[in-house]
Amino acid sequence: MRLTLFTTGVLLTAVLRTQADWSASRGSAQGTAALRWENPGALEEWHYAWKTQVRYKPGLAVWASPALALLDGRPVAFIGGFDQTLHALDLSTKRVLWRHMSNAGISAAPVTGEFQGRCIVFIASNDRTLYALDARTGTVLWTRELAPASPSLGDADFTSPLLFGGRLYVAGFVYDRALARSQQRAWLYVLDPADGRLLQRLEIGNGFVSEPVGYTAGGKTYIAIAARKGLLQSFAVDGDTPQRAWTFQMPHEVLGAPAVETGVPEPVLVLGSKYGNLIALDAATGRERWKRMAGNWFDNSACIGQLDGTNVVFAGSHDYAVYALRAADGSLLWRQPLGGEVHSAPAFFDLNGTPAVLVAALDNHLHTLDARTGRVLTSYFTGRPVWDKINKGENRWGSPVVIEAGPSTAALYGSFNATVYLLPLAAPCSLQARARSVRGLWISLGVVALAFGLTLPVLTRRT
Amino acid sequence: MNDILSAAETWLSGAFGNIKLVEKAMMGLEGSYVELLTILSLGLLAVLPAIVPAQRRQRWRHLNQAFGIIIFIYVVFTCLGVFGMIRNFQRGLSEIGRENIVALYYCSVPATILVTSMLFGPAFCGWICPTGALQEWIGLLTGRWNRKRKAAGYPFSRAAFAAALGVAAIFLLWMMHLSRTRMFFVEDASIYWSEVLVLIVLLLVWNMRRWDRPLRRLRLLSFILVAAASALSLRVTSPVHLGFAKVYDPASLLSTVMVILATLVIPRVWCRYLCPWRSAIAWAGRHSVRAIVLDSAACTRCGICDGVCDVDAVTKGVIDSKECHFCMKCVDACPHRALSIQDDWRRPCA
Amino acid sequence: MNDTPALMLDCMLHRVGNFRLGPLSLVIPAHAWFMLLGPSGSGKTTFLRLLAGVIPAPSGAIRLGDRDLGPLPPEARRVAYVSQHGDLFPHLTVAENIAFGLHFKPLSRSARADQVHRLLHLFGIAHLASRRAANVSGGEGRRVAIARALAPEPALLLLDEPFGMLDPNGRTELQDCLAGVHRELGTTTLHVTHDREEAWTLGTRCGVLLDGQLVQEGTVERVFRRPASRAAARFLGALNILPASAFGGPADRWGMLRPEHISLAPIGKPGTVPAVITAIRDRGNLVEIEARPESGAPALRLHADWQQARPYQPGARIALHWNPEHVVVWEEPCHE
Amino acid sequence: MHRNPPSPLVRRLLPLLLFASHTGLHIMLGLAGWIEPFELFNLMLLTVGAVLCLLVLTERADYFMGMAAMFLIAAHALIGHHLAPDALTSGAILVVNLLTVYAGYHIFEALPLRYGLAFAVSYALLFELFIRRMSHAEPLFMLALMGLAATGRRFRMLACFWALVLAFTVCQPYAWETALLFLLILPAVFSARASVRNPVARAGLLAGLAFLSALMLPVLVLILAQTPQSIAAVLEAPDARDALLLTVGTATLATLILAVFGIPLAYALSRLSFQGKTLVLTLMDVPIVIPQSVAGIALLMVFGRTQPLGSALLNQFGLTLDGALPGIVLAQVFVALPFMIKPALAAFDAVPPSLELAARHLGANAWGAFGRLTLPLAARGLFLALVLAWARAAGEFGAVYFMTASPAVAPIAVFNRFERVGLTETAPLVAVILLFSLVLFFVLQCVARVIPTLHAPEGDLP
Repeated sequence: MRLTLFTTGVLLTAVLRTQADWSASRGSAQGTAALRWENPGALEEWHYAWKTQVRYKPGLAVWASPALALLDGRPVAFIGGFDQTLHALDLSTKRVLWRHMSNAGISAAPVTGEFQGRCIVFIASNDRTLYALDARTGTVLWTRELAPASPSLGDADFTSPLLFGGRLYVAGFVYDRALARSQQRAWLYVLDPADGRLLQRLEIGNGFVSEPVGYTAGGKTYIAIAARKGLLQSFAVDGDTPQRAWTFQMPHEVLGAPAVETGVPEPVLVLGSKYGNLIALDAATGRERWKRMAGNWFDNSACIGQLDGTNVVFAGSHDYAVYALRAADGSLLWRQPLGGEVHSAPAFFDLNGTPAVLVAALDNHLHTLDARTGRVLTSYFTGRPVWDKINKGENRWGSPVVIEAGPSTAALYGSFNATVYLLPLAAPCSLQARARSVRGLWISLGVVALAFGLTLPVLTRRT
Repeated sequence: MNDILSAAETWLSGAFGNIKLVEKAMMGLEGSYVELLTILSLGLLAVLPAIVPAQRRQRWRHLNQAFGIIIFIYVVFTCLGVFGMIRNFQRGLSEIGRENIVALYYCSVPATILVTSMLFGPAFCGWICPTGALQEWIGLLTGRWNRKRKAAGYPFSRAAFAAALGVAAIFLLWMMHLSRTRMFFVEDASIYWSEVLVLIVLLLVWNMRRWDRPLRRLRLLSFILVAAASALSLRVTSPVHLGFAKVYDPASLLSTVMVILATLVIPRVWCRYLCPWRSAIAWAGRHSVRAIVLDSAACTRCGICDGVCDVDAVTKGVIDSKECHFCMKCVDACPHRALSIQDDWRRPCA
Repeated sequence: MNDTPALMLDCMLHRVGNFRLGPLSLVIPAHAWFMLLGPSGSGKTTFLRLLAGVIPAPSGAIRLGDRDLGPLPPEARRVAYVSQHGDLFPHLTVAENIAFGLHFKPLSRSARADQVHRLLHLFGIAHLASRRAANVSGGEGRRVAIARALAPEPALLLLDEPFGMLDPNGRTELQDCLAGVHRELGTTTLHVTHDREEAWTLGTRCGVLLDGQLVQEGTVERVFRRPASRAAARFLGALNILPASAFGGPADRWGMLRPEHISLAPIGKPGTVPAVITAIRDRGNLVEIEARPESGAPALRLHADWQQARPYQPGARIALHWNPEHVVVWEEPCHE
Repeated sequence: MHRNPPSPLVRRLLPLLLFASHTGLHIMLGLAGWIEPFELFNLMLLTVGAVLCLLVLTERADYFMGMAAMFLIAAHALIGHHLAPDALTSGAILVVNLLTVYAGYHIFEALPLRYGLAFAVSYALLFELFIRRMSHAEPLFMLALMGLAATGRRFRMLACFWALVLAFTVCQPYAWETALLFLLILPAVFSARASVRNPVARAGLLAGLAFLSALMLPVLVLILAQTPQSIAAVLEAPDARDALLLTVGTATLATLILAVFGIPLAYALSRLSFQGKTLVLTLMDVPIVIPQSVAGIALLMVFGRTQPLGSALLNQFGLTLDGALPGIVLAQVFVALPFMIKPALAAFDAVPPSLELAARHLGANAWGAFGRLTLPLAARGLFLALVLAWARAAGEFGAVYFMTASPAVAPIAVFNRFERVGLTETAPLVAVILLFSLVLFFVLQCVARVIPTLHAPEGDLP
């Protein structure tokens, strides 16, 4: 009996120590997407594929980014997909804790947050409903239908929620066939995280919108949100109702969410556009600090990591390259081309002592790059995409997240082939891809020339 | 009677149970006009060769090619790349029953091409294909020189060999540059194809008469390699999809330049020796209803048709259906009207 | 060639169930081509198998020169046996087939090759040397089989109906070939057959085996001219086996007169027998005339050539003449 | 199929009537709100109808084709958008329908009636399949109609078309696999030739190939489901690699043991007759007859280290069988025994004793005749016996599992992996084993072709 009590006590404290860090879609406003696990156990490689019996054959499920949390001292991941289901995966024991099915595909990442002493997962499904689930059991705490049902409604697209300053923010856009194109509306919803009561609803544009990002600048708290059509807005949320602080029109469409420095007095807010430039703004005033051009558009959010005391912006571009720029002035640290369009937001983390960046590219690989030099450390094959480069699925790409745990540091990535990969980054992994060096290229060219020479006798034999 | 019908109904619904996989069945084509436009425009372009008046056929053909380029760049760009079409065909077939719209989206271009080739002859190559048009128009620059060379029986010429060596040198230098600036994977097939192209050009310029026919078999190899790569889910990039893919791909740019340079030396070099689709279209074309038919009584074996053919598919009026692009230059050039286009629905399978 | 011994059998006896072979006593002189004739089931093949050592003989002695073959296993007997089917080794070429037996003799590689070469030419099958044995025709196969048997230079060659299942031309060619080979090599040969023609063509000596008993043995001519018994004569295809009285012999004995010994004579010539032709059968190279003596004796058959027979029609009267010396009379009682 | 030309009056009247009814219905239905009368698409169709009408009247277009096109256009314009999800879809189907009518008309006209009937039935079936069964899969319907139009004039091409359609719809989860199988079967059936027309044999071929394909499906599915990367990953995983190597090693050892003891036994059985031969031949079958697990238990009962014989072996020679490598080999030898003896016996039986006798007469003693003649002649059969025994030994699960579960041979490794991580992770390993076996079998078949036989090779006839 005493033992039971003791265990319960320990467990309770463990729950209470749950990382509150992950209450934004990429973990924080900086978007580093890495969760530190202090007393790491072993993390084994895991390829998790789930086949629903009802709706889909395995395969066609574009997985959104996962969210991480430490539950009972163990890393747990939450990930939803177009299989309409939210999966809670215990990463250390490779067990599925629970699954929860919604009524439409899930294209946004969930958010975990601690609220009133319990760890909650918030997830907005494209069935226009926001769910709050108990992270440990999957019990539904409350649901809130954000847009009322109507026969004229088309596809819905809801973003990752944001638990910030005791309130829950979520943005969404539902295409309404009854309205003209110019009359379509996207909304920012402000809810009470305790019961899902809708506190407020703000109109924020007329198309797809990015997830809201919360940050503090100059002692005030703000919410920034970018509309697909390029309008970047910031709301001050210190008062009872969000007040529009500033707006900025990006030069072209925007496919990601802003990333903001934290812990500096005058943080910059960074956002890339389809015009191909990455623009840094003063987060408090919305004034442009600097902008830099890439070879092609930016598919996703940037991330800001702290490298040897200075903040560095990492961003992947459609020109196959990852860019590292100094946050203060936008000077280029390095540019590393990869084998395909870099569609993911980078994750910044500490790989057993080395600062590293993890990106997914459309060459079907996850690449770990040295954050200081940009050198590719390792590449991991993450399967054949079943839905790549198709315009319709392009509005939000899934990105990898990282559990920072020294030697058992591992990446979690929902791949396009309907598999969630948990890959150890500091230990051998079965998906590690062969290094393709410059010399390798020349050797393969030689092999092709040789094969061509060998083919010639075969070609002429039957003439 | 009703019993039998309902029993059949029950059996059918059991046997066809899998079809219920369709999720978005009721979704119309609204908003995905791209696929339909593909079918409509490609179909139209394929029918045009039969409709246009014979007097100014070649001018119409060039117009058609220009439309083809526009269609492929602005309407069907995502399905494209000569290799991508094979890969996407495979992918589209895999989507049947799950995402029918996506299936149509991926299959429409290759299916239309094959179907029109089986009915109206392999006119895609000569009338629509943007890669072919690009080569044909670039080839006009050196056309006079090439025709002379052809008439002389492709003599080995030092100037041509030097030009080919120049092409090879450009390739190597460009490769040096590329290998420093980006990562390469096995999938970046376009550089390998351009490398082979360079080797082919060297070999042909050395002795065209000896190597012309044997090297054409590489097309089939090319097809098999691309199909195998697509089955192995390797995302091979295709050599000349630069203009169509809306993606900055240095390897593709390199290969496009290589094809352009090579076609200056040998007309339609890509179609002749490497185009994987050419083997599929030639197969379909041999089963086609429409064909160019020779009236051997009227033919005087003058050999004018040999001279006008870009791909050496005609010899004294006899057309090699495996090579023919259906450009109809030979039909128009014949002074005795010995060649004509005929539909024959009973034509036996070749 | 000089060491070729003679084969001597002494009271050799073999029993299988009710069938009894022997006791046989026989001497086949060296270099002879001994034809053993006998109908099917007379024990010819068994006899060969006894000699070859496939079946051990329970009693009696088999001697080849001064060697007693009785206790020796087949491979030590120096007896070559060619079965009815030839039994070529299908996986080897013709040359390899012929060389097969040489592997078990202490010969150098070149000597072996020489021997094979010699036999290939001797049998006229040099063009087949590198062909698979499975792919040669029947007649060629027999040649290969016999050449293969002769390659290890056996002391005795046993041939079991080597011409069976060959067409007549092939048979003639092979007979000529074998005759030539025998002249060249002089291997003592025991040739079993039921074909009388072969005996005439090839044999130097001849024996008749009926129901396991050797009923007669001697030179081919003697055996055919004077069969030792009525059964032997019948087997040897003799015509005109009749009660001896038909030829003017003793009435209670069987007798035989070969048709070629009967000749046509002018009618009325003394010493002739008048007869009426009952049938004329054209046998191709000669004509068989069946004539019934007017005395009422059974009809006789005689051979005439085509020219001779032309004037006659059935029903015509003729006169028959024969030398009484040619009449064979056996000590077998004939009850009419 | 030659149509009679309609009378001049009908020729004039019908197109006018058709166009008039199109226009009239357009106005009436527009007033009734059924269609949008002034929508660009509908007006365009009306215009095209008018132009066609003119062309037909002035005899510049083929009468039948023109009328059919006019009818189709009118039908699609008036009711198409209610049958199809929207007007655009209806328009697209119209275009494809025009193509179908074009092809169908020519097939009816130029080819024997059965082709036309097959075309019509195919159209009806496609409609049933894509529009009714798949509840409005118009995109696929259009694709399929295009395919039908292109292939309808040859039965062989039509069959291939249907094979593809069925593979990718009805056999959907295994689309590529079934497509492959269908495309293997169809050419075989269509190219089958007999000296005399023999429908029974052809039906038998079709049914047999279909049956065979159904059996081969799992193999194809397993192989096609794997990517090269997953297979490479399996080969790099130490446990899988060890299991594969162990299997190859033990199975080879077991086969060697069987060869040393089994081949002489088979020869003896083939050449000798003795009392109890039938019994011996029956005993050979015991390992086939009894279940694998029973075999394992039986072996354990005798050779287990706690059993008298097992402990004696352990004490005398230090040889442990259960739970160790020799145990694996023992179990494999046990189950593979009949697969070695039976084919070897057949191989020796196929060598006629007369050949051996001939060799004996040529001076070979019994050993020489066996070594130089019987063994080479039986070699192919013996080789196949060895391959069979090897495959059986390598594939044994039950008996080996009871004798030695660890270290695990490949089948046990597959089982363990399946138990531990499930189907998805096990499939690549299984595919590797399968590929390995297939490649091995292919190579061995090639080797076996080189080995001589009793029968003449075909190309070498005189």
